Amino acid sequence: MIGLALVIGLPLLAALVGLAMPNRLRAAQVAVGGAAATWVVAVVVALPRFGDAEPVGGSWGHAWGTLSAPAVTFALRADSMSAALLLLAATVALLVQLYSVAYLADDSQYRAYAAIVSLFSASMHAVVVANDLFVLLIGWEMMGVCSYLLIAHYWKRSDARDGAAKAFLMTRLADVGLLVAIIALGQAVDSYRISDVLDAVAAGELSSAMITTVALLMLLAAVGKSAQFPLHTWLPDAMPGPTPISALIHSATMVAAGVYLIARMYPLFADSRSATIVLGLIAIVTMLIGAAFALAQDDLKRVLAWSTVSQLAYMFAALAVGSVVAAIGHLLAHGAFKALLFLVAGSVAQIVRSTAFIDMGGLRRGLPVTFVTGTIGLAALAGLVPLSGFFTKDAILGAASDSAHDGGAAPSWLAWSILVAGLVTAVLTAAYVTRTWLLVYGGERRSPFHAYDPPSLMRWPLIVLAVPTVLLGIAVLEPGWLGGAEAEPVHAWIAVVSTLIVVVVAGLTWLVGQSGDPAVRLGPARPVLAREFGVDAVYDRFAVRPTLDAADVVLHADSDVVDAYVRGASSGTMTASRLLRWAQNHNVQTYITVAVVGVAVAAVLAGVSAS
Amino acid sequence: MSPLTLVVIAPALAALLIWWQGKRWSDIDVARIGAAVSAFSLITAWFVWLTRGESVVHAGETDYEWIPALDIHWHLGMDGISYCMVLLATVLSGLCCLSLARPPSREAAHQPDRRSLVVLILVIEAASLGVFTALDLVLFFICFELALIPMWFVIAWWGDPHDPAGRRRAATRFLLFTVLGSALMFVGFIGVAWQTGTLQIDAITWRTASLTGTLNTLLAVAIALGLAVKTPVWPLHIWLPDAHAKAPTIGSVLLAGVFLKLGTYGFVRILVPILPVPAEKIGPYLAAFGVAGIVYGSLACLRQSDLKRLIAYSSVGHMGFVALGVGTLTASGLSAAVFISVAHGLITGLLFFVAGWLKERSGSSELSTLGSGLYGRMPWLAMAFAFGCLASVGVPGLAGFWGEMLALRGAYETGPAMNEAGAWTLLGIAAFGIVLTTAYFVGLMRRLLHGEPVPAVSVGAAPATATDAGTVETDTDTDTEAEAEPDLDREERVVCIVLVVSVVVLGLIPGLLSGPIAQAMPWIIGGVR
Amino acid sequence: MPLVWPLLLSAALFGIGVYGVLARRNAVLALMGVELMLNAANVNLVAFDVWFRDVLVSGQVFTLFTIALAAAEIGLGLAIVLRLFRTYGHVDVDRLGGEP
Amino acid sequence: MTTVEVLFWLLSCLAIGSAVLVVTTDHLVHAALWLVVTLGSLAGCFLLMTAEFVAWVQVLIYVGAVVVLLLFALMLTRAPTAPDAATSTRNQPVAIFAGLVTTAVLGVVMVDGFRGERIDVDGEPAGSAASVGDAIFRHWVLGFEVVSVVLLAALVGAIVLSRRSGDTADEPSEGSG
Amino acid sequence: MTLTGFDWLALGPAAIVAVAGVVLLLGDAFAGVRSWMLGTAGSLAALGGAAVAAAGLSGDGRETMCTQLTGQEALEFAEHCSFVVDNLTLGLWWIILAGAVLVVLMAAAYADDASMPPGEFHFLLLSSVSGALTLAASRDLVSLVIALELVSLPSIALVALRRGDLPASRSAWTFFLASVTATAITLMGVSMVYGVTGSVFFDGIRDEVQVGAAPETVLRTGVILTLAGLVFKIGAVPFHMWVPDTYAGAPVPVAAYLSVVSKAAGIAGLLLVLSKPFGTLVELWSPLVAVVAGVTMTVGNVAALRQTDAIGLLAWSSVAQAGFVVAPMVALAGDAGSVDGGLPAAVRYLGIYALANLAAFAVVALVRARIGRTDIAAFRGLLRSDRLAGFTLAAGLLALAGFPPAIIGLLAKYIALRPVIFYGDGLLAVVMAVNVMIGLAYYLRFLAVVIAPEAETALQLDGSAPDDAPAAPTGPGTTTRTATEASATVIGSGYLWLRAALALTLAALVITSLWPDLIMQLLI
Repeated sequence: MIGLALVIGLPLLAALVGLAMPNRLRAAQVAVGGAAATWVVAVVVALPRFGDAEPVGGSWGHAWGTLSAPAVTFALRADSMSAALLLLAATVALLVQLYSVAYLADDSQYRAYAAIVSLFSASMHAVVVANDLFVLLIGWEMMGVCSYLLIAHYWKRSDARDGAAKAFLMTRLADVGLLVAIIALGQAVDSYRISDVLDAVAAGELSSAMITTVALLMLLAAVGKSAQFPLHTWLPDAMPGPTPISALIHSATMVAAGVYLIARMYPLFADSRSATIVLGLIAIVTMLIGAAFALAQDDLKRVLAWSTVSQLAYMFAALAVGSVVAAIGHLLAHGAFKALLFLVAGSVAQIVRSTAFIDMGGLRRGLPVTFVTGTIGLAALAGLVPLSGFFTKDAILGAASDSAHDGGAAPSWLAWSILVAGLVTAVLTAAYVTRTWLLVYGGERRSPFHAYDPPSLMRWPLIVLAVPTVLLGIAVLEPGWLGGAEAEPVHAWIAVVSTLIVVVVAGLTWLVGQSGDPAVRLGPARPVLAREFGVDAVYDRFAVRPTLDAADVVLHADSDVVDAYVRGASSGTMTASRLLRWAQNHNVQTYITVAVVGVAVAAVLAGVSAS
Repeated sequence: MSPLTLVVIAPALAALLIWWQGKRWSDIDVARIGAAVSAFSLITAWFVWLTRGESVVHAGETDYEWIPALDIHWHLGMDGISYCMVLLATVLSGLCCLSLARPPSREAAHQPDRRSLVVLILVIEAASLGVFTALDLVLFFICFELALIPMWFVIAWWGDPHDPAGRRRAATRFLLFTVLGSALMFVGFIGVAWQTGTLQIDAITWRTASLTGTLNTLLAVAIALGLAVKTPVWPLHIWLPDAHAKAPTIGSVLLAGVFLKLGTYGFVRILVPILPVPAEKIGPYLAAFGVAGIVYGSLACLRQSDLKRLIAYSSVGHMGFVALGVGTLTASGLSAAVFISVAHGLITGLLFFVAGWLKERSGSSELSTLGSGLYGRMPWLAMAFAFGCLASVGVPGLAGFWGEMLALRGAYETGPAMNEAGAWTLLGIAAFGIVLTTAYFVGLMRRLLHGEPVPAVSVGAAPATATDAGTVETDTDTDTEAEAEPDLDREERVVCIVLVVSVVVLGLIPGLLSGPIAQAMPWIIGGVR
Repeated sequence: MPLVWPLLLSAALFGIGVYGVLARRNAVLALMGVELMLNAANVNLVAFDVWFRDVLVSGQVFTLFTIALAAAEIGLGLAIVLRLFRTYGHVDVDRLGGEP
Repeated sequence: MTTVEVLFWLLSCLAIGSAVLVVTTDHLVHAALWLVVTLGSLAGCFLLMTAEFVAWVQVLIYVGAVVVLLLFALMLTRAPTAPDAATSTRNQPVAIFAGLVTTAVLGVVMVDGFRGERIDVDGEPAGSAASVGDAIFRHWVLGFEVVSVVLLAALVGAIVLSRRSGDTADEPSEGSG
Repeated sequence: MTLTGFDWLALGPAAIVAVAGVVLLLGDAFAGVRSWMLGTAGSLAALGGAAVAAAGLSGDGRETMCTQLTGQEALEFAEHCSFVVDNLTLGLWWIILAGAVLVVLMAAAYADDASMPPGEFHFLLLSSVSGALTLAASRDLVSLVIALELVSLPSIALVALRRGDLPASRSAWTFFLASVTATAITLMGVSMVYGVTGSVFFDGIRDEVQVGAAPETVLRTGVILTLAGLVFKIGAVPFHMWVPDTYAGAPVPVAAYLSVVSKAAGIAGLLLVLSKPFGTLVELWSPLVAVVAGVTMTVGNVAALRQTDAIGLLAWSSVAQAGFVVAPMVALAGDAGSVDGGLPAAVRYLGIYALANLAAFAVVALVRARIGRTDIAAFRGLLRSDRLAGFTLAAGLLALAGFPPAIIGLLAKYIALRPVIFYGDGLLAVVMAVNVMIGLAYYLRFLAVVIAPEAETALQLDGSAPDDAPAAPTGPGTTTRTATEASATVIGSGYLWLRAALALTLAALVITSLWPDLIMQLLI
């Protein structure tokens, strides 16, 4: 329990202390030191959890007082799955902190930056080890806040401003679903403990309607966080943030939290077929459009962002066909190689002072580390044997085919379509990966720059991340590593097919790429894809505009309707006052007339009331 | 003299003393004294709360027959809810005094002396403390009214120096609105006292079973109207934006942090306990108006062009959550009302402090003239403001969250007042309101904090042209007009830190509030079916 | 003699007096209207008293007092009218609005 | 119809008629004189109602004192002895209405209330000087005292007010003796 | 008749005051001592003596001036008394005497004003006061009407008393004609009531009415007409229009007198008539009272909104306040005596109103005496330039508005509201609530000017501290006063008395705000 608390507390402490540091050097030391300490604790806590070990956990009783039962408690819990994510998050966080020290060497706001990163990793850890839904929610939304602040790190740039606002608003919209779901669960189960909730689900205490509602609400939250269709548009726009942030938050950890949430709450989805179907459909759509968009982008980071979207969709698909193991496995592998890719992109961007393909090319020579690690990362993303990406993707497709053959959580038609979509996505992935490699490393330099390998603080993280990128697949092969879940080794025919796809498509793209950008072969489809189907325009037209118009209406109503009554009342009173002044004409006979008439009327009324 | 009486009258006595001392004390000393007295009240109240006996509902209860002829008592008592409110009032008043403990800004130069301002703050504090602890209806009402006229002077004299007529109009409108409401409320009180034969709130709560029927519903409506004007519940909010826009910094803070809470407190602590059954009748309407206020306020903020008006409308939205919570008449909902009141007091207090300082520096609160890129121009002020915005959005982990959560939960529970369909519809709309709130705050930060550091176009600072674009960090441009737009000074930082810390602490350990609230809840909703 | 006769007489006098007070321009004439009203009341009082044969003779005593009061009022009233005349140079009730 | 009733009838008509003239005549002095007629005929009515003492007091004070005062006032205020064209204000229509309404209301109420009641004017006089004087000093001392104060105050007030603004107050109190 | 038959203790207060008045007049006339101070001192002594005499009386209803029937008649007819001193009477007496004392002190401002004859002034004042005292104790319609006249006629003379004060004569005329007309109407009503019930004594009338006096229409009409004169005295609708004109022209102390003592007399009469003889006709006059109260307070407040002159503002406010005094009378009928009844409520409200109103008028008198102006602008910054006056005025206005820190004023509103609500007249209660708001609007406007930080030079008079108060106006004050010399009276030896009045009212307001029970116990 203490360890679990520490993985949250240490980064938090680092954030506060770092903010108070006088200069950036001290701040850097605090940030890195905190991350390192956290990493050590995380390792100590996590390693014993693998295999069939019992989950540890505990709670600090009603430390939060009774907000009128059910009580909200500071409850933490770690099983093999959370242990795995803990390791991933802690590792990437540590590496990114290291990397950032050099990357933001001349940034006047480094202190705030480092502190927010620490705060972020605290939040992420909280989400991972939470056993109380509110602990999870707090971490969940604090991640969103940190993401918002970090995307807006270069707050002078308009694209950064807009991207940050968009990201925060979209995720927040989704998070409301989580909040409502938590409230509903709490009332139904009379506890906010995740373990209690899952037990209740297992014991069948919840009505199926309740389960479906809650599952869909949680799915909404996950879709928002993981930038799945239809809330997928914020992730690419979040790229103006510092590249290390993209590596940490927008590829490895935060966006993966959506997957983790569903995996954590999986029993809910297992019991709700409709939720599963929605999940599957979202996954299919997202993985296809994500890969397709990635194919048509002209910006390295944007390509990576779209590929993240479609890879996350893979994980959703795995969950849809009921294989938590495959989902988590791919999550870890993707975390590793996508973080690597972003860090590489960061190094490249520092060299060419841009992230647009148009400024790159020919980056093979002069920077071996960046080149090699980048290539490895791309290969893993494409799913090339024997890199991690291959195995995890294979596990997902295998789970899909299993479920397609002998039923499962998802109806077989869904499983089939997931399988097909997965293969198609594999094709697209191979294509854009190859294209990216060509545009970055292949060909000749398209802009004058001096190629060099980054300083060691930035170099080592690349090397370190390359290791799991290569080896993680093997680890995933070890059955039962995620506690009891039986992970069948490689599915022969799928492995063959997908490998074939990769090789063939890559080869074709290579050939096409010899004569310039392969994307031109997309023909008329390219601009459409580049514009990402104009989803944003649709949202603007049907969501943003109406809201602003309503705002205008309200503003006018406030002054022209509500306020009108007030003004009317006061002016009316003043008019009456003027009338009374006018009646006061200094002629006593008028006064007496009024009096006599008044008395007469009263007398008459009295007489009338008598008879 | 019982400690609780001391808590209430200490600020008043200090005000008298300061006033008699006249010019013998410097303005700054006077402000410090005010802060110290508030701290004293705070600590005393805390002490009273800690030393309360077990199973005591009203800590430090003191009951003295003040006016036997009218059966009016000097009857004070502090239950959990009063406790929370007392803390809030003392903290904010103290900070207001503290923020005056520095040489006056360019704006305040020609204004009436600050000594009187401190005196008024202390009077307002004493009055609100009286409201929060009174257990006699007439005593409650006296304190309720006592705070009004000082506030009128605060707004009408220390308000917006550029618009004397406007600030006077705003002050008068605020006053007349509130007075009309409170007079109606008084009618309701007397009606209740007539039936129960007593003015003592706790004694009335034992006889609520008989308070039913149309008459009492009307009385409840009268009381609710009075409190709704103060809270304010849509559509009775119309006085709020003007008052906030024209009020001085501390005026806005006290208005949002203390005055509005008089209304919410009245709902939870007076209306529900003494008229539970009629309250169930008007609950749904209250909740509906509250939710309408949430959406209305948020929408109004989306297109608001004046910073202080914007924050004022955001208060309308937050108070909508309070109304929703009260309307549900569930333990969660009522706790929510209290929790939101405190959190909103701290957070909006912070926002108004910062906005006010911004206005004092740039001479206007029009967003169009405030420029952009505050991060670059006044980093500390900008950070404090960003924190306030995020907290106000209701990010979990900060104080603002728990209240909204509880309000939604109260709606989900569908207490005695509402049916599921209605309650859940309100819940849905309110949840949507959260998103709208996020929308306008994000928009505000995007417009004000981010972007090129363009200084405000105002009387003081010469309009500087937007210099070097690009992502490269340069603090040079902010240094140039450092004297035109100084960042937070020492007192201002202290104020910010106190508020920020309390918001974070309450966000991470809500038990600090929810414990006392839970202590009071049984007798609050004892009469509710 | 029917009781109604004196009562009707007083009613008529009262009405005439009211008219006099309200319509006469000259202050003194307005005063005369008041006198008529007072006398109307007197007629009533006497009539009822005689009708009752009141042992306390309340009606007639009251009438006497009223006559005395009327005298006092007239005295004071005329003094005021005199002041008015000195101030304004006229005693027209409806022209006192302006400044002297 | 007894002679008393006939006389009362005639006197009533005379009183009302002259009262009308009082409030309508364009000649200010005539108005005062018509007022004498009204009050005098009222005294007669009192007499017929056997309220002798009241009748005499009426003649004495009203006809004797009040009217004289009024005439003095008319003189002092330079009232034109010739007919004055506009003796009534623009308020006249309202006044007529008010007067008629008042009369009507009172008359209707009275008739409705006391129809058929009769005053006994044949027995021993109800208001002989002896009986009234006795009543005053047995039952109505308070009123009597207060009235005396009222008269004193009114007289002093009248004197003070009618004093010319210039002169200093030398002997204000011939009324207070 | 036998003088020994009277209870001189009961008659004491009224008699003392009346006799003292005559003595002052004679002393002034013959002894030739034309000193205002003497008049002030004498009047204060007389009023003090009256208070002492009254304090000696317990409110257990001493009766005197009773009918002296003998023999057979004594057996047939019940004995009635014209002069009764009970708790109600005593409560009203306290208000009247206190008000008179303050008015006398205020009037001292005219000490060195040759055009204000001291002897006559005090004589008229005292005789009017004695009338008010008598009225509060009278228990038959004859005494009531005559006492009413005794209150009115001298005060009419007072209005126009100051020589060379031209506008005063018009005010006096307005006041006079309205007053006598009202009296005539009242007399008509009394005669009708007498015709129906055959008695003029309250007890007698009540007994007759209870057994169902006929004809009812005459009775009802009579009651309405009888109330007219009293309504005129308190300046309620429809007899309210003379109030502003008269107050504007009258000397400020006299205006204060009219708005407090003379109004108190009217209230006393109304309370007596409604509660005692016509108590059982409640269904007749209760709605009427409600309407009059509501309309009066509304008209008064609304008209006051646009006033720019302090006296005009106070005049209209006194109209509005009359409405508030009348309001609780709707509940007179039922448990008239009990704490929740309308009787004590009306008296207490009247007392508090009198205090607050006199405070305000005293300050107005001071300012007018100094600079001869009473427009609201003349009060700018009074609190800074003259603390005592500023505070007195502020306290008075707050009390009139019914707002803390003048708690007593708020309690007054509470006292007035309670019977109305207990009686169940919710509509009137709401009207009162609204009027509290309208009233605050203009009281606050005035208050803001008084407390305003920047003081007009016109008011930079004698040192702002009360201790050197008697000092004659110096410095800029004199310069500004030359402009308005005509209307400004010279302040001299009377100044101290005036400040004493201020201090008294202020102290009373403060003490009663902290310890309201004091006044509550005193007034019933």
